[in-house]
Amino acid sequence: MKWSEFFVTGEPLIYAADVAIVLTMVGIVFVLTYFKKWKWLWNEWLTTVDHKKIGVMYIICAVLMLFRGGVDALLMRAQLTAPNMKFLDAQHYNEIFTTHGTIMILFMAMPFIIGLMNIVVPLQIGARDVAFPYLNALSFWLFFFGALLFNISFVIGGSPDAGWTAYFPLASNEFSHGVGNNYYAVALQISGIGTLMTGINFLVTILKMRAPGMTLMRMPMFTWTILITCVLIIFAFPVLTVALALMTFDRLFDTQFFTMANGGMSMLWANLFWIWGHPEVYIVILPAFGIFSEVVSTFAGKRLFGYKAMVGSIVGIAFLSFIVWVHHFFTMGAGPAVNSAFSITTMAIAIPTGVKIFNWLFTLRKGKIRFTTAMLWSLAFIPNFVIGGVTGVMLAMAAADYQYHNSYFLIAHFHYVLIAGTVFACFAGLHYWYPKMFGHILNERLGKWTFWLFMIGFNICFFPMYFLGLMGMTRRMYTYSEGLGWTPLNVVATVGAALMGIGFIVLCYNIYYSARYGERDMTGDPWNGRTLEWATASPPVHYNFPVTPVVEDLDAYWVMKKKYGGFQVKEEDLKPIHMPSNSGRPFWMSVAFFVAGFGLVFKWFALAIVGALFIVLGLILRSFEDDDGYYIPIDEIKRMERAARKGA
Amino acid sequence: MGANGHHESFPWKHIIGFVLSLVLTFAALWVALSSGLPLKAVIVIIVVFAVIQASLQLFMFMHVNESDSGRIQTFNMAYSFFIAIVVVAGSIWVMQFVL
Amino acid sequence: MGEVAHRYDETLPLEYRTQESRLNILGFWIFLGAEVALFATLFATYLVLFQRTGSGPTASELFEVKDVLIETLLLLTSSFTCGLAIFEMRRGRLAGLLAWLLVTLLLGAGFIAFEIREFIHYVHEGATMQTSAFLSSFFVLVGTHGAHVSLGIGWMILIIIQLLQRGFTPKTARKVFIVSLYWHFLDVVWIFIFTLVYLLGMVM
Amino acid sequence: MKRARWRAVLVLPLLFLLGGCVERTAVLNPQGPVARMQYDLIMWSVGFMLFIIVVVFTLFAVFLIRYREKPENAGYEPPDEEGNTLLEVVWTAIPILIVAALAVPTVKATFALEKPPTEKVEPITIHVTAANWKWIFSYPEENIETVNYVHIPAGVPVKFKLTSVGPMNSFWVPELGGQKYAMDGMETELILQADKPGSYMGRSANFSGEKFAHMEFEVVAQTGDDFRKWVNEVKQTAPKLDEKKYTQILKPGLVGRMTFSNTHLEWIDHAKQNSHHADGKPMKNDDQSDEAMTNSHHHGE
Repeated sequence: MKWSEFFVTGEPLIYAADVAIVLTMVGIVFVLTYFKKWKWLWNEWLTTVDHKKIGVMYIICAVLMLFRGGVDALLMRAQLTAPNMKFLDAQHYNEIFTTHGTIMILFMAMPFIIGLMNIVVPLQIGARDVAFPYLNALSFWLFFFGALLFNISFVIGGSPDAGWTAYFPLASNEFSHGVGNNYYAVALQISGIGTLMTGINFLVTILKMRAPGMTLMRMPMFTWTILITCVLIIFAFPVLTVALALMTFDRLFDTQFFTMANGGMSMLWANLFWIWGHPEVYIVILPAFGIFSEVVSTFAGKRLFGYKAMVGSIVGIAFLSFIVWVHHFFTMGAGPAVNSAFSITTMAIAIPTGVKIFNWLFTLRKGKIRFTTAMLWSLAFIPNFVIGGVTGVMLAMAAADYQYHNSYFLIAHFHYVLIAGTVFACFAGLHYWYPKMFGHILNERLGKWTFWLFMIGFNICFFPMYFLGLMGMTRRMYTYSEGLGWTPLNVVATVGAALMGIGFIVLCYNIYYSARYGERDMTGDPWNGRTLEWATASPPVHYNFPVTPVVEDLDAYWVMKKKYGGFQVKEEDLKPIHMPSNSGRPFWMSVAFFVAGFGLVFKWFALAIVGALFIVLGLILRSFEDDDGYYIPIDEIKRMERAARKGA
Repeated sequence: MGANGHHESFPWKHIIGFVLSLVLTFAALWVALSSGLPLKAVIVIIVVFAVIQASLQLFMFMHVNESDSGRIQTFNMAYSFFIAIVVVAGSIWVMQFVL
Repeated sequence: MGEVAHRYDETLPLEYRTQESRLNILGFWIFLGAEVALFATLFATYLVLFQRTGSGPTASELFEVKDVLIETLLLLTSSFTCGLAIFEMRRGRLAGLLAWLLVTLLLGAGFIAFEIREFIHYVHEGATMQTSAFLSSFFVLVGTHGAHVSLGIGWMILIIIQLLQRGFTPKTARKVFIVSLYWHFLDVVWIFIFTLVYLLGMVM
Repeated sequence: MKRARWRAVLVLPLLFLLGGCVERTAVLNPQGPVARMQYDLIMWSVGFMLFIIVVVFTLFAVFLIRYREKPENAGYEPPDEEGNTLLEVVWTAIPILIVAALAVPTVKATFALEKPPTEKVEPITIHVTAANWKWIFSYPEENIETVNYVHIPAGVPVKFKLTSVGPMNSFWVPELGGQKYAMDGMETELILQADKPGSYMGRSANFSGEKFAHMEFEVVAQTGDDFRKWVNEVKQTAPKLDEKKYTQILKPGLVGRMTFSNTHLEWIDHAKQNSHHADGKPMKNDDQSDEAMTNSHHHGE
């Protein structure tokens, strides 16, 4: 391979990005060296097994990826503003929508959700950490290096360009010559393995590590949704693993799974992709439902209406999510019987979802609603998600879907569910749990600016797309001709996208502003919360709770406050606390995965084997490791508790 | 707590499981290659034999239902088999028109 | 639920005594659930593609009863001996445990040897992964199982070394138990490969 | 919040409709029985959906206004209610009824779309081959072939038999009816029919690579007489297509409209390319369903 092929060349945008990347890296290295922070970085972050720190790192990555995916989106909107625009060429546009989709789903929505669940779930169930802290670190670093591998395709080798669904035969060697789709296959594989381990980890954590008294039906709703999400991850991600492996074999070793000759079958890819892909949608939406439940209940000042029905409906949604995948390709001609069956199962999902909507509404009824930023995001979710939901039901009707399929109607629908669902939830959760993560509150005034800009922008951007779809505009068109009547609505959509971009900038400024001037949270409970995460200090000491809390009912902390005036810790109840040791191995093993993956992408098999050997070495070392963690003595706990409550 | 009472002096459970596995394997082989049954019947019978044999492994050798997590483990395996059936049967059904 | 930290329960078998061990064993069971989904996807792929042989050989032209039967018996027996190893462990006999683990290991190695021989044989007949969709899916399904068995062999060797170094501890006992779950599970997968790949391939 | 919602929900579509764009909105402007059946289904669902939106939005607005925190209710303590079984039953049952009301016509329409909309007229068959990035239409009975445009007789059901050389495409003529995929090595069937003569835009709805956005074609519906006239004219005046020319057309890139007085089906049918029974022997499967059997005819090649 020539160097000119190795580095992506030819576009001023790319060169500018190259320069920006190099400058940022130099800047980071300089700052770390100048302030002598390398050791701190290694000891406190890169080797940590603390679920709260891991969660924070997930969220930082997610916000960075939101930026990257958002820039992709703005570039696309700019190109589509007017007919026959020459802002981006076809190839560049194709790469951008591919990376936009992949990044937003897998490297933005997933890590944001996983970050929040890392921070919150052990606190909500009154645990010291997750069941497998070492594995948790490995999960994060695999995700991180998977995402890194995917992102460097932008400057090294070239981005994938076959859509985030990577349908064959378009994604085969024959039609995608470059390494772009190798990146897709390998990077998603690496981060997917991390996600699978997260699923197992949190399932065991929730099932086995709850505080005494916390029966399943006393679990906070967010924890419930994570439990069910873990089940989805555990059974859906192996399907992706296999699909990506088959893709890798087809692209690197010339096998015939999805090829056009020797019996290969491109439809099989679509089938496998969506067996994973549909549960994946629920993997990012169920936790969102959990976040909204927590926020709505807290700021309405009431317990969640119809808790049991809420639990039942998430179980129902999760069950149905595995038997609806064909609705993503009704138009492949599987026949009316198949389409009808999957049409009905898909529509059935609307029933438990409707139950949830009404329970949220009735949680508001008779409440005392405080319009905080977190609450605004959660309230805005309801009407916007309903628009996305009802259009989803329309799409589920197979015969009608033939008219919506792959059109902008579909684009509008899934952005209405994914943005109004997942993204609003991430923002709600971020504002809600921010004091718990960092000990200070995000500025409310700036938060509301972000909310209104983003929410209004979102509607202006995506609502017209329903009509563009009905006018015959299909997704993934890099341009369109004049005289189709699509221009006015496209202009409107671009304006909306710009507003969303401004909203994001305000959010970033808010993070900076609040870190400097934000109100410190001394109580640990700034929102008058209901669940156990508010019973401990903000930010919590690394062992979370000095003694394990005892749960008496749903909304455990609320009950404690009513009955005992708060979470009472008597010094004589303190016992030495067992904690896991930090380890650098998850980090360097993930580096080895990255190296192996990079080797596979470029078919440098020697490099891939070297990486693989280091992975095996890491596993062997882990097997022989005899580290049982350490105990924190009682005096140390007392000292830390005093320091934490002083807000040091 | 089934993990507790394992004090028998002879591994009867294992031997019975092993013998049954061998019987089922040879029976499946015979049904497939020498029974002369119609194809559909052959498929049904050998799949049923396979499922029985898999359950033997799970219960006789792996003690899926033992320990304080026995119910979770059993439910987990049952659900994973459900997913397996959905994936396999679903894929075949969806794509039978091109098979 | 109770205290979460290192709860130690004397009444349980060694591998279940610490809380950490109980979490690990449950976690491994859950992982096996994920493995079921993984193999199910490979089976789905194989069953969709196995009649799409292109210009290559068909299943019935390729498979031979004798080879398959030998592999099956080796793996079945190894699963049995692996069960005996756990039986010995629960009776507190380290020597018995080690002996049966070693037998299991040898049977597993025998299985792998036969499988490699089978694959080489196919390749010599011109039936490679690249020949047809049927063969791609065949090699990847059976190969993934084979890779799992090979990994299991390596893993078991590591555990035998630790048993020799450290003897019975709650940790080594738990590791033996988990590797035994893995090994039995691979036998479960093989039962379905035997049925849905080889038997079905020979009758259709 | 309310402000934004009103703007989004009411103002935009209102502006849009006032702009007189209805006939531009192809899906809502059906020009044949297939599209009309889908249009009716869409409108049927829109009614229910608007009902749901109205109910949810009303409850939402009322609860937000009534139960917001205000200085007067500073001492108000929200009640500790767990839920209400009757309400749960109500909002489970109503969605079930709505889903049922949508499912029945959906299933009916889904089956109906696989058959010609009328039995009185004998349908004509046109083979459609998608290639990077053009559409090739072959008329096996008339023995003519066109590229990037297709003539059909109005009032006659047209069976489009879709396949592809290369990436998947989707064949969509929104004014005449919904789409179906054109895929390599397989054949899908889409039946469309135009009410009256006219010109309708069609395009690929599934991304197929670099110039996919340009994969447009025109469907020209004509009266029976005009159509026959056109066919005869093509037969007499259009050049013959040979393999060399055909290979050239298949090369990735854009081409204009073309017309030929024979079809490429003479030497190749891409739908039957990727066979899995190279020797053409039927499957040994004795429990094949009829459907699978009729579809397996392309196994021999």
